[in-house]
Amino acid sequence: MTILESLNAALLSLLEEMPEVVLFGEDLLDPYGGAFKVTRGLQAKFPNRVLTTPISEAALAGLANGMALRGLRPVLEIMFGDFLSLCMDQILNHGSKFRTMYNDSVTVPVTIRTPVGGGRGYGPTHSQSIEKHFMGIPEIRIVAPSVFCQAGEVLEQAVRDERLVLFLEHKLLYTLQLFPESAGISCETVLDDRGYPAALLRNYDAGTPDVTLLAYGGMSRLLAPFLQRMAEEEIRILACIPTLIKPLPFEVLCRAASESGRVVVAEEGGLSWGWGAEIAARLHKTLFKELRAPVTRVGAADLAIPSARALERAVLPDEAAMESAVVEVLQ
Amino acid sequence: MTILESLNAALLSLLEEMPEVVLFGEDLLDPYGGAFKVTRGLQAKFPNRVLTTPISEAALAGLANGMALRGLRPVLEIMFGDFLSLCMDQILNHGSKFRTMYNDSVTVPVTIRTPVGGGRGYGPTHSQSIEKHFMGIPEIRIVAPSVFCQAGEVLEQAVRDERLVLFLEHKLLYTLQLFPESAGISCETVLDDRGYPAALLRNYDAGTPDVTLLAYGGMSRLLAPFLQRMAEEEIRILACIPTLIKPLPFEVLCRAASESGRVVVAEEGGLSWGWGAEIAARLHKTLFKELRAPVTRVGAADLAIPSARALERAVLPDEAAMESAVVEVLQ
Amino acid sequence: MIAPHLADKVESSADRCLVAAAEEELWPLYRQMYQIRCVEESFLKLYDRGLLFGTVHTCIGQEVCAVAVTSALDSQRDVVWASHRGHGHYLAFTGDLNGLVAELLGKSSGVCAGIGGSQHLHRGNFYSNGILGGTVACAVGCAFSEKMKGSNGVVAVFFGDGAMGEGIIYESLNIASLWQLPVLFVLEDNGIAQSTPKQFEHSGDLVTRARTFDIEITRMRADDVLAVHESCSSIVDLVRRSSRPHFLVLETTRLAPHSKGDDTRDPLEIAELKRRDPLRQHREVLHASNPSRLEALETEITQQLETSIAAAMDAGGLAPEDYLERADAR
Amino acid sequence: MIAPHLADKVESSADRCLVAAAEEELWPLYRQMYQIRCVEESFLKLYDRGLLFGTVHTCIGQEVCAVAVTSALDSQRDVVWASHRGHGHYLAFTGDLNGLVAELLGKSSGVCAGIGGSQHLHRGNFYSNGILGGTVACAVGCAFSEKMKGSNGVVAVFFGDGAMGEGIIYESLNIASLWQLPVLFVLEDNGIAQSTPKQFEHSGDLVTRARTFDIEITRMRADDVLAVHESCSSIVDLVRRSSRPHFLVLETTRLAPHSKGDDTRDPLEIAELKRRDPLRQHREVLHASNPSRLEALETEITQQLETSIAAAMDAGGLAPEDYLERADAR
Ligand SMILES: Cc1ncc(C[n+]2csc(CCOP(=O)(O)OP(=O)(O)O)c2C)c(N)n1
Ligand SMILES: Cc1ncc(C[n+]2csc(CCOP(=O)(O)OP(=O)(O)O)c2C)c(N)n1
Ligand SMILES: [Mg+2]
Ligand SMILES: [Mg+2]
Repeated sequence: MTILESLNAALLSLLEEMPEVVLFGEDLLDPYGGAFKVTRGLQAKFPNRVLTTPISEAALAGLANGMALRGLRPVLEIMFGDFLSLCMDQILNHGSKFRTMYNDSVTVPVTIRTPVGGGRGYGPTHSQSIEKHFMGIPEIRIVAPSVFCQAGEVLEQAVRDERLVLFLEHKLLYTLQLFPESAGISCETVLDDRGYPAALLRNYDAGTPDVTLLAYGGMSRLLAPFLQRMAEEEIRILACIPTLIKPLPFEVLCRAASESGRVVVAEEGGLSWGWGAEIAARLHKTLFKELRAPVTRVGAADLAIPSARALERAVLPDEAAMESAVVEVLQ
Repeated sequence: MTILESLNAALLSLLEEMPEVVLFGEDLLDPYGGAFKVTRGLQAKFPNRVLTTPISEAALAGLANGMALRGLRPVLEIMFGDFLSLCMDQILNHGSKFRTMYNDSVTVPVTIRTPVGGGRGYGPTHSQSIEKHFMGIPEIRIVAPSVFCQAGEVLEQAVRDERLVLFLEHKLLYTLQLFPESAGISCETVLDDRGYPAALLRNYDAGTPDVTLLAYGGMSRLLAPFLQRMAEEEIRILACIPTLIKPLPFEVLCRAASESGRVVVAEEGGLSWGWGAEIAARLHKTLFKELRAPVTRVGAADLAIPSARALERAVLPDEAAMESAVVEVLQ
Repeated sequence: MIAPHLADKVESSADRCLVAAAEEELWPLYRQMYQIRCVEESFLKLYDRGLLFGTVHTCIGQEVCAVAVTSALDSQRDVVWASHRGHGHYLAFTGDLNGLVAELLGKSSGVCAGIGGSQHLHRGNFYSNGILGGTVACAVGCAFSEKMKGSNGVVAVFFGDGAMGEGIIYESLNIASLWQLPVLFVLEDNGIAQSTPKQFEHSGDLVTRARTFDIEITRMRADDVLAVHESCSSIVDLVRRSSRPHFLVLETTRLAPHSKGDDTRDPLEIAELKRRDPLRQHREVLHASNPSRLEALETEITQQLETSIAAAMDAGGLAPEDYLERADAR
Repeated sequence: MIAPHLADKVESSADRCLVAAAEEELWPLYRQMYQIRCVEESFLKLYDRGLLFGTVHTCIGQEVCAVAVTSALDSQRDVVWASHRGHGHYLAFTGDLNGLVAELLGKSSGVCAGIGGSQHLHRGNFYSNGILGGTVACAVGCAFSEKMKGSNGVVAVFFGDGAMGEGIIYESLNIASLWQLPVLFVLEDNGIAQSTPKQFEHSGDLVTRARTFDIEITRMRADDVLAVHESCSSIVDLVRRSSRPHFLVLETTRLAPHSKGDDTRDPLEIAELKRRDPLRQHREVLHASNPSRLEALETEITQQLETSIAAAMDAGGLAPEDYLERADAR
């Protein structure tokens, strides 16, 4: 089953099971079924609860906030993650604030699903991993399926979450299979404090890892082959791939980090003030004595993501970048 | 001279000296002169170049981007920093992108001035230090005057900068004097790579500091008394207060950090994914062996900023929080 | 001008009955207006005395809008989204004097325990937020829910002429009309935004803005609370029955500063505006009809308010630790 | 239908002169339209062959809009903000075939060195970006600059019916009208947004949207490039002289998919639309008048294009290190 099929099936079962679920977004009319086809077939089945909308991202986020306050469980699709910038005010100053500023008298169970990331040559305004600008917002959650989780189940969990959740679907994952075959790699799933799954991959049978690699979302597609290659070079890697990326499932990350004391954080977004910045700050604080090398971050260059294939590749992080970082922390 | 007077004078001289400078924003008509009075008197003097606007923050940022592409040097006032969320798309997907995505064929010399921060009981949507959500944006600069700089000169520098600059004016600084008297504290100014000033305060005469404190903007108002108190307790502190806060003037920060090997970062914004996260990540990377304690961050609780005075005080960082952090890194 | 059916039509005895009935209806509306006025004037005084922290935007002069619209709503099933100038909306819709007073004084007995303050209120079906424009989209979302749940509820959302600068309002108008949602958009047009007269805020005629989205419009001066109340009742009824939005423009007058002491209008102009204060004009009608009843009403309101303020002053705030604890779960 | 002054009015000799003059004007306009069509069809083919990476939105069927509007502009002083569907705008306004072709093929000889790609173009007075709506505010800012500099330049900004869902467009219309800025808003109304028919995008009549901001409106079908060109010339002239915005609605037809292969419209409907393809209709007029001239023109265009593509295919890309270096300075 592909990630896309898994997400589509999850949305269908949510619609079937929870009458308060409403899906809406641009171009959701069947047969089109959304720009990336994640909702295909659903509008035809639930014409009153799956709505195609005008191109009005800000108001759509506001609608979701309002719906959630009054008993629905809206699932909004923003066509490209890049357009979340238009929802910033509704997320920061409305949806994320209501619960706290109304003295915990409401919940805002909104889910905003959106495809993120590069690799398709869509250029500077259609390729970003924009989530880093939202990570610092109190109250919300950011969730990203990887290839090492039941993507659909994670989406159901996000929709059932009482918080506003940004649900990030990396474009390059859609067509990939859940839990790809990966000879020599073990995969274990643990649940974080809030019940979201994190995958622990190991490319070794016994002993302790040399390096801990923390990554999420789209980066997960690179991990199985990367860990295999590292195994060939006799570098034991523990990769920890949470699905809840904000707030940090810190215990899970920290435990994984302690196993090796050498940490690489890999994310597709630009490095500065990204996911890894907060992780590095907290790991150094918590494991000051235990870390045997500085937490080393891998991410995109702090630049617009170019359209041309070679340039885009150069800007976005890849296996080679992860490998350099692994080598670096081992020195 | 107060910070407000200094900023007002700077805007006046910019208008006098640079015909391409245009100021605009909500309620800039004299005699009102803007919600915080920073532009008071200017609209009356330059009625064609100081414009009061409709309440349309998104379009205003777009206007600034367009003006800058065509030879003007717009200075936009956003009434409260909290409303920058409405400008997010124009900053992230337009203004910050043009130069890079148009292959360096344009510049976008936009300055967006905005009052930020709490302490006045304005509540969850009018008190934020919202800048952390913008720090990760490539290409832009974020500049914040402190009480230890010529605020007006820094504003002029920002307006003359070829980049899009977010210029953060902490509300509590407006009425304060530039370079407050502070017996026993020395203040030295250094320039970072990009020419923005950073102040170095020391509460000791000779020897090396025990702790390095990094802070910017509104936090600066607390520093002179705090350093004096620390001196009484015989804790030598070097405080480094840059005005360019993004991109990090890393050399300046790093040099200050090396002097003590014990670093506290204090910011008013919420801790997670804030200014200090990136600083901590980079300092640990660069000074892994030299740091004698983990970089310790002080910031707001990750919560909406409440209106009630006692609650607001509890959420925002103060001297006591800085003191605990100093004590912590000394242990 | 004020209540023509009270002042002018006194010829026949049938008319006299109507007048009496109408007057009887005026009492409770005036009561709300008077309460709002007293509460807000106290807030300004408390602020001046340093006892109220933060910000207040009073609706002094505009009370008719809040009272006439909310009195046409059913607080059990209808929803209100107030503007930044929302104390009047809150009092008129929820009747919760103590919760509001304590909220502004930052006490744990405040409707949001002092966290929200003046602009960030929620109780039951009432919501407000301090961001212009954004609330309108939230309100449309609420209306979607009410429609989908089949509650037959109507959502009223208040905003000012200045707020009409925000693009999200146009997005919201379009969607509310396209999806036929039961929203009553209430534009309180006081001709000014903070310090800026309307002619510097808007091109064209604000009133036609909703029409381009195929939304019906009603425009009236909000001087006569009974007349506005009656129109609102039929409009709310229409919105409820048709499940279609309606755009109500209430022309009104802000008599006090935008916030506190920040009025740059000509004092003479303000004085002139105050002479036409609807509250005073309604008061004169009631005073002419039954001065002692009026006095009793007003005494009751002011005493209630004094008690409320005294209680709030004595009350404690939410313990900071209790609030900070909430961050841990984030 | 097409060029009534060409087809119908052939009675008098004066008319005949007019016709000849008009026809002479048609040749260069047709040339541009034909070039745009050929270029975009090649892009689709290159994409299918895996040689073009990323995204393309073609304006196949809508060429009249780009050509008629930009030919009324003065590329020295006027400014164009294109939509996401902007290859036609680019070619017609800048004439830079090689820069566009190389850009889409990701080469350093591309107008933005391959960084921007299809939707993010800039050269001289031409700009585009991939965010719907946001470009309109940028365009208004440009117009402010031109007015302030006294350049007498006009800014034309293109957007679609779907984009009219974005609130920032209403904010921009208001400001352009309030500040009397020389903006020509060009709404290319093809009745569809990606896959969504207009009736699911908009309530009311799109055409009246600008009127509520006191902006003059012209609406016409964009079938006859000469007629539209002439109207545009007078409109641009008016905008330039009056320094006031104008809102031009061009009703047009998208004949190709939104992007590549993602057309869910009924193939029969598309076939029917294609029968009325304005490019073909103009071609027939010219063919009837001078087939050999037409053939020469078309051959020239296709050869130019082939050369351009061949050159771009051979060209190198910007060196990744050169690009990455730019990050250091950030
Ligand atoms: C998005 C946003 N921009 C600006 C403000 C600041 N502000 C608060 S009230 C106000 C004026 C509003 O005028 P209007 O909508 O006419 O309402 P009125 O104050 O007249 O009741 C402004 C500019 C805000 N709260 N939110
Ligand atoms: C802010 C934003 N939202 C959504 C999109 C994705 N998108 C690109 S084109 C398009 C349809 C636009 O329709 P219309 O404006 O009618 O132009 P047309 O494609 O018909 O030329 C959409 C939804 C975008 N680029 N920007
Ligand atoms: Mg107003
Ligand atoms: Mg269209």
